[in-house]
Order: sequence, then C-alpha cells, then structure tokens
Amino acid sequence: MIDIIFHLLFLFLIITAFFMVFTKDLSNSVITLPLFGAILVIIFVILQAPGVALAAAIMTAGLTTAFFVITINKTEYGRNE
Amino acid sequence: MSRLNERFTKLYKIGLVITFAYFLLVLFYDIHNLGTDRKRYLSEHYISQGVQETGATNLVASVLYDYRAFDTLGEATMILTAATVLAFLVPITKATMFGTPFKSIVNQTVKLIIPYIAVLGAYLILFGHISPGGGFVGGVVLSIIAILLTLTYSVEFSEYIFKPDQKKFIEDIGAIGFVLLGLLGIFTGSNFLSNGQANFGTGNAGEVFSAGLMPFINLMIGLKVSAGLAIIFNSLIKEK
Amino acid sequence: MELAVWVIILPLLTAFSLGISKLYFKKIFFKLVIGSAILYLYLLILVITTSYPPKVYSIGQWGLLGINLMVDPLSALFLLIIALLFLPFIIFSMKYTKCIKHDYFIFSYLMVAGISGMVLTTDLFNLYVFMEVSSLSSCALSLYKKTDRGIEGTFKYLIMSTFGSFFILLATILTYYLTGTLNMAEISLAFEDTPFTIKSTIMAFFVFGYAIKIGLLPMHAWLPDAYEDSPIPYNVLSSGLVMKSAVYALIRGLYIMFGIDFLDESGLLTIVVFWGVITFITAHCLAFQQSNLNRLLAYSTIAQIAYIMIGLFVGTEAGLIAGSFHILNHAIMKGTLFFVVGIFNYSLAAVEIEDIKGLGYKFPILSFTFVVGSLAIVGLPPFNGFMSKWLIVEAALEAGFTYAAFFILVGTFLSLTYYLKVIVTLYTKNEKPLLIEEAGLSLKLPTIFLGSLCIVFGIVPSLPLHLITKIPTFLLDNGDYIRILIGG
Amino acid sequence: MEIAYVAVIILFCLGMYTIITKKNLIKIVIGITIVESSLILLLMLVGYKPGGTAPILDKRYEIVVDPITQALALTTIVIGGSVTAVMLAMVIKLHKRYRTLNIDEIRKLRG
Repeated sequence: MIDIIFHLLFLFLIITAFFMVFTKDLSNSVITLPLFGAILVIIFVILQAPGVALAAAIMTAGLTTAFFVITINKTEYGRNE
Repeated sequence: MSRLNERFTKLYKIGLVITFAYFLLVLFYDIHNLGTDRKRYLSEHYISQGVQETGATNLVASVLYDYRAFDTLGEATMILTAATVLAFLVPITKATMFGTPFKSIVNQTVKLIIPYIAVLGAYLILFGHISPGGGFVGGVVLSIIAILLTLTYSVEFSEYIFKPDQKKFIEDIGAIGFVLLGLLGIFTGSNFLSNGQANFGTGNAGEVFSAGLMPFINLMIGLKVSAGLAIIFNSLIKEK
Repeated sequence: MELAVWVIILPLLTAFSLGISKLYFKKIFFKLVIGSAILYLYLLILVITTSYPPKVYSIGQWGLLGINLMVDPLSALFLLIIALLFLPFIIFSMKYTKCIKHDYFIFSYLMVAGISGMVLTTDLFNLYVFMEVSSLSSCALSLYKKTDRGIEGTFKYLIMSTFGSFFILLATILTYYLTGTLNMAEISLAFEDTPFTIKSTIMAFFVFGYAIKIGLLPMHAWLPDAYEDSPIPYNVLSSGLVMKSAVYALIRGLYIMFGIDFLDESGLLTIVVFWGVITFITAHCLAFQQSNLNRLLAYSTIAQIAYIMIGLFVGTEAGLIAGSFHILNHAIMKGTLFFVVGIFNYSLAAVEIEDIKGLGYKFPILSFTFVVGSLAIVGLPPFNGFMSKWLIVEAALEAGFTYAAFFILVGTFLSLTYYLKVIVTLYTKNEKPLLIEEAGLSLKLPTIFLGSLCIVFGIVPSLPLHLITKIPTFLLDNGDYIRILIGG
Repeated sequence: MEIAYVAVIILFCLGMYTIITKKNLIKIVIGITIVESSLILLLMLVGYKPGGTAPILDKRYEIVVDPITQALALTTIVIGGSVTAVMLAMVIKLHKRYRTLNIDEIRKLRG
C-alpha cells in the first residue's frame, strides 16, 4: 500500500514542478511552490527523516514562499508600464 | 530572422538538457545496481556509538553539533552574511508593504498565538538533541513571531517591538557565543569545537542537559537564526 | 599545529565583533580592523613557516570521524597569497570606500574566513560549505556600490556560481553514496574499486562545476560584468583569491581523490589543457576590444587563470611547480594593476581608457608601477610573470603539449598589444586641465609594495620557489598525503 | 524505489532547463529552488535503508536510517534558503531600476 502512495506522491511532485515552470502567470507558479514543498515534506517523512522534514517545511515551503510573495508583490505592484 | 534564431537556441537548450537527463539516468542506473556492497562504516559507527560518545539521542543533532560541528559554523556564517547583505541593501527611504488593514479578529488571534509559537520555538531549541528539531528549526520558528508582527500590524510596529539594533546585536552575540563555545574546547586542552571527546559531562542520554555543550550550542544557534531571519524578512519588506 | 584553526576563527570573530562595534562601540572600529589584520598577518606567517611536515588538526578530536584540517604546501601557498594581499587590501580600502565602512569590512573578513576555510579543510562537504560562504560574501562585496550595472552583474555572478555549486554538490553526494565517507583521503582509498565509467562521470561533474566558478570558455560571460561596477579593492581580492580558491579546490579534489594516473588515463589532462588554450586565446581577443579598464583586466584575469590551468594540468612535477608559481605571481601582478586603476578611479573617477590619457606625467611613480605590472603580466624577462610563464612553457614542451607552448607565446604578443594600448594612452600628452583629488599615502603604499614584489620575485625567484617546490610531493603521488591524513 | 531516482533526475533537469531558458528573473530563482530541492531529495534517498527507522535512538532499533545525509540536507536547506533570499532582494532592486523582469530587456537597457 505504501508503495502506491509513494509512486503517487512522486508523480504529483513532478506534475507540480512542471506546472510551476510552465504556467504563464507568475503568481500561479509562486502559489504552487508551497504545494511543491508540502509534498516534499511528506516524502521526507516517509523516508524517515523528521529533522529534515521540519526544516524543509519551514524553510522551502514556508519562508522562501513568503520571500517570493514579497518579491511578486513589489515587482507587479509597482508595474506601471 | 530572430524568430528562427530564437527557436534554434531554444531547441538547442532543450536538446542539451535531455541529453544530460539521459546521461544522469545511465549514471544512476549503474550506481544503483552497483550498490550491493556499499561501504557504510562511518554511519555504522555513528549509529552504534553515537549516543554513548555524544550523549544526544537525536543522531542528526550529534552529527551536526559534535562530529561535524565545523559545517554548522560555516552554515551559521551563511545566515549572518545573508542577513548583513539584505540589511545593507535596504534603501534609506523605506517602502511600505501592502497596507491591507486587518480586522481586529486577526490582531487578536495573532496576540493569542504568539506565546504558543514562543513556547514551541523554545521547545525545539532546547530539546534539539533529544527530539527532531534543533537550533536551526527552533530559530526559524522563533523568527516567525517577528514575521507575524510585520505582516499583521506593520513594519514600523514590528521594528518598534524588536529594534533592528537589538536584532543585529542578538545575532552577533549568538555567533560569537557559538565560536566561544568552540574555543572552550581549546581552553580545556582539547581541540576546537570538541564536545563529546573533551568529557564535558555527557550525562545520561534522555535528559535536557545531557549532551555536554550541545544544548548551549543549540541555544546560541537558535538565537542567531531567529534574529537573522527576522532581519532578512524585515529588510525584504522594507526593500524598494 | 593548533594555529591552523585560528586562521579560520580569527577573521570570523573579527567579522562578528565588527557587527557589534557598528552598533554600540563605534570608536574602536578603526583599531579593530587594523589590529586584527596585523594579527592575522602574523598568524598566517606563523602557520606558513611551520607548515612543511604537514600535520593533521582534527576538529573536536574525532580523528577520521569528524572534520580534519591540514596545512599542505599548496594550502601554505594560498595562505601566503592571503598574507600578501589582505593587509594592502585593508589599508587601501580604508580610504577608498567613501560610504558605509562597517559592512564592507564585515564582508571582506567573512570572505577571507571562507577562503582560508576552503584552503585548510580536507573534508569534501566542508569545502562546499566554505565555498558557498566565500562566494556569497564576494557577491555582497561586488554589489557594494549599488549601481544598476553592479547589481545586474552580481546577480549573474550569483546565479552562475550557484549553478556551479549544484554540480559540485551533486558530485559530493554521489561520492558519499559510493564511498560512504567524506574525508578526501578515505575517498581516494575507497575509489580504487569503483568502475571506470562512474568514476570519470563524477570527475566530469566536479570539473564542470568548478569550470563555471573559474570562468573557463563557455561560462566566462559573467566575470567581466561582475568586475565592472564593483569596488576596485574587491577586484584585487576576487581575481587574486576567489577565482584561485576554485582552482585550488579543483586541484585538491582531483589530484587527491582520483590520483594522477586516473586523470591521465581518463584523458582529462589533455582536455583541460586544450580547454585552457581556447580560453586564453578568446580572452585575449575579447580583451583587445575593451575600452573599460576593469573589463580589460577582467578578461586578462580569465586568460591568466587559463595559463594556470594549463600549468597545473600538464601532469608533470615541473608543470605543478610552474602553475603554482604563476598563481602567486598573477595574484601580485593583478593586485598592482587593480590598485593603480583604483587610485586613478579614486583621484579623477577614471573608468575608460581615454580618461587616463596623459596621467603618466601627473602620477610618475604610479604610472611606472602600472608599466611594471603590465609588463610583468605580459611576461617580459626581468619580472616575475616571465619566470612563471617560462616555466609553464617549459613544462608544456617537456610533457609533449607543443601546441600549448606555441599558443602561450602567441598569447603573450596578443596581451602585449592591449597592454601597450593602455600604456600609450597613459603617456600621450593631454591639454585639458584635470581636477585631481590627491591620493593619500594609504592608497599609494599598497600599490608600491605589490609593484616592488613584482620586481623582487622576478629577480630572486628562489624566494617563493623553495616553498612551491614542495607542492608536487603531496599532489602527484597522493600516497603520503593519505598516509599523513589517515595516520594522523 | 526507482521512481524516486527518476523523479530526482527529472526535477534536476527541469530546474536546469528553467535556469537556462526562462527569461523571467523570478522563474530563474524558482528553477534554482527546484534544483536545490531535488538535491535534498537525492540526499534523503542515498541515506534511506528499507525498513529503517528515524535516527532518534530513544530505544534500540535494528535498522536505523543514515544520520549523516540528514545533517548534510539540513545544511543544504539553510544555505539554499539564504542564497535565495539574497537573490530575491537583487530581483527587487533590478526591477526597481529597469522596470522589467525580462533578462534580455535588462541586457539591452544596460547599455
């Protein structure tokens, strides 16, 4: 049973990554980043790595997304051309 | 003409990436079925004698803060460099962030949540060598308090509560504290950053004050990372 | 031997205490910077002199379980370069940087700590961590002026160096997967029985990752942009140390982990020599069309590092000695050139070559140092550049790379042309009055010190050579390096 | 287990493709985050032993997962996080100066 979940998770991971790269709208790809991070965290938990799952949950899925949202806000907010 | 040129460079790059992907696939395939007799003596040693030598039940913390503490020193300077770069890049005239006036509900909940986040962060830092977590993760959790203040109230309010000078001071104190703890090993006669080998009283494995200097190193790194990431977040918000 | 750790801890402690002195003790800033620079110089000299029978210093007394530091003659050479370049850099940038000074010196001390960490460690992942520290702080320094072009060039520099670090990290993870350890000596022992294809692929990842950081041919576009609008004293350290630390990490990684016979057998030596030849030919041609002084010197750095790669990858003992000697000489020569350009920039904001027309008569000593530096870097007889270039040509001929030797001579004439272009504009008459801000002694002293070093090492090459001739003993046959590291 | 290595390869090459071909600055930084996550995933796979338990030895376990790769992964995550923060700060500065996020236009405006 765990193998099916494992394969589905990796499939979903790859789909999210492709979606993140090939969407036209920038905010779509930035919003998908925490989803990508969350799936990664689940995979780390299955691979028996709690410390890394915690760190990845906070750093890649949490803070880096906050930095991306700020950058998007500052660049699109100020776009006036 | 540039349309064709544009298409050609795009195809050339796609081809480059696909050949590299095939190349990696072959490499991983070779490595994977080669790996029957993988030599793992270093991790076997850490697993078998890790708890006795360093006194920390969380082997990841014992590797991070005792066996390979020098990596952690390098990594702590990484966060300090990133925080100093971002604090240095902030222009004099600060930019105001999206000024969505939150209702009082959000303000109240933030006021209620903050003590719990502080307790969680302190738990993660102090129990770093027993349960998963440790200096870095606990520090980031603690920095979420300053980030929540900046988001819900405003940068000025958050700067009023945690003054930038205080945050910078805590960060430098954390960094110097970490190096001084390392130097403690030298002063007591053994090498730099020596914790398990220099009989700092590893105590019995399960308790909080058990792995020699590790709780203090965790504390120092926690302070440093929390102040550093608060500085990073605030200067990114003030960035114009 | 425990001084080796202080070489890394002292700059870190100074950087952190500078951070605190910025807040509360503003008065002690000047004394702190100069005092720790001098203490650091003294410490480096101590470590270099006691470096010959290399001893191992294990961090945390864990022996082979933890991370070990080792001062090998090659790392002693790099510590010598740090010693020669860092104090002039500090004195020069005391006066040069007009705006905020605290952050500038925090970044420079962190960069030097990163580089000395890279140079001393024998652990693969620790090398990666300290390389990241030194590249992030050198990016911080390179965007210090916050000009538009500066930030754009630094952004490209950071993207390319992170891209290179990913390949190095991939190779480190795969070596750990194959060998189970991260200590270079144990890796080379455990690499004996890995099949040829896997070993050469991992070597290819290392070479590709470091080639991006060194700026070999296809990946050199980011280097001139990063040098264009960055503070000139940083360019001295960057071309003298940051690029060379990538060369050091490549040499240390390849010669120790894979061994010279595997490099030869896998044909890497001929590939890198050919790669170096193409790089310095294109670099010289591109340098010829430059009008900006910084970009011209940046292209010349790419070419000189290509010479170093040829020297180091010829594979013979003479080649290693020649390459290492050229590392030292290039650091000094490029240092003088950048310092003189820095003084011209400081006194009359000269950026293009036309701006320094006729300065030969207003700054007689400085222009003479510039001429000395450029003739040395071209490789004319009385100066140190000639000594090391001649040794490289000799080693290339001896090892059978005749085309490399021939192209080095062609390259010498190419570089002569564009340096002559600068010297000629320096000494052509210029009528219009120039408002000149007098450059103080603290700017002139480092330049003259490095310029005189050019001449001294040219006339008396045995001074640095007695340290450099010990280098191949630990690189060519990595046996005794491993014996010391494992035995230690 | 093989799909994990295949996923690492696909993510690594996808991130590399984004860095090379994409014109938007923020997409390039997203590509770097993808490559970095794939390397951390590779680190976890290298250290995984089937049937192993997490490296918290409060009781005796027979198979324990390799703690070294988890320590390296923690270091890589923090390094990647701080480098991404610096890159994004530069992206904001570049956008403010050149009013665009397209890397070709920036090169043209650079003069």
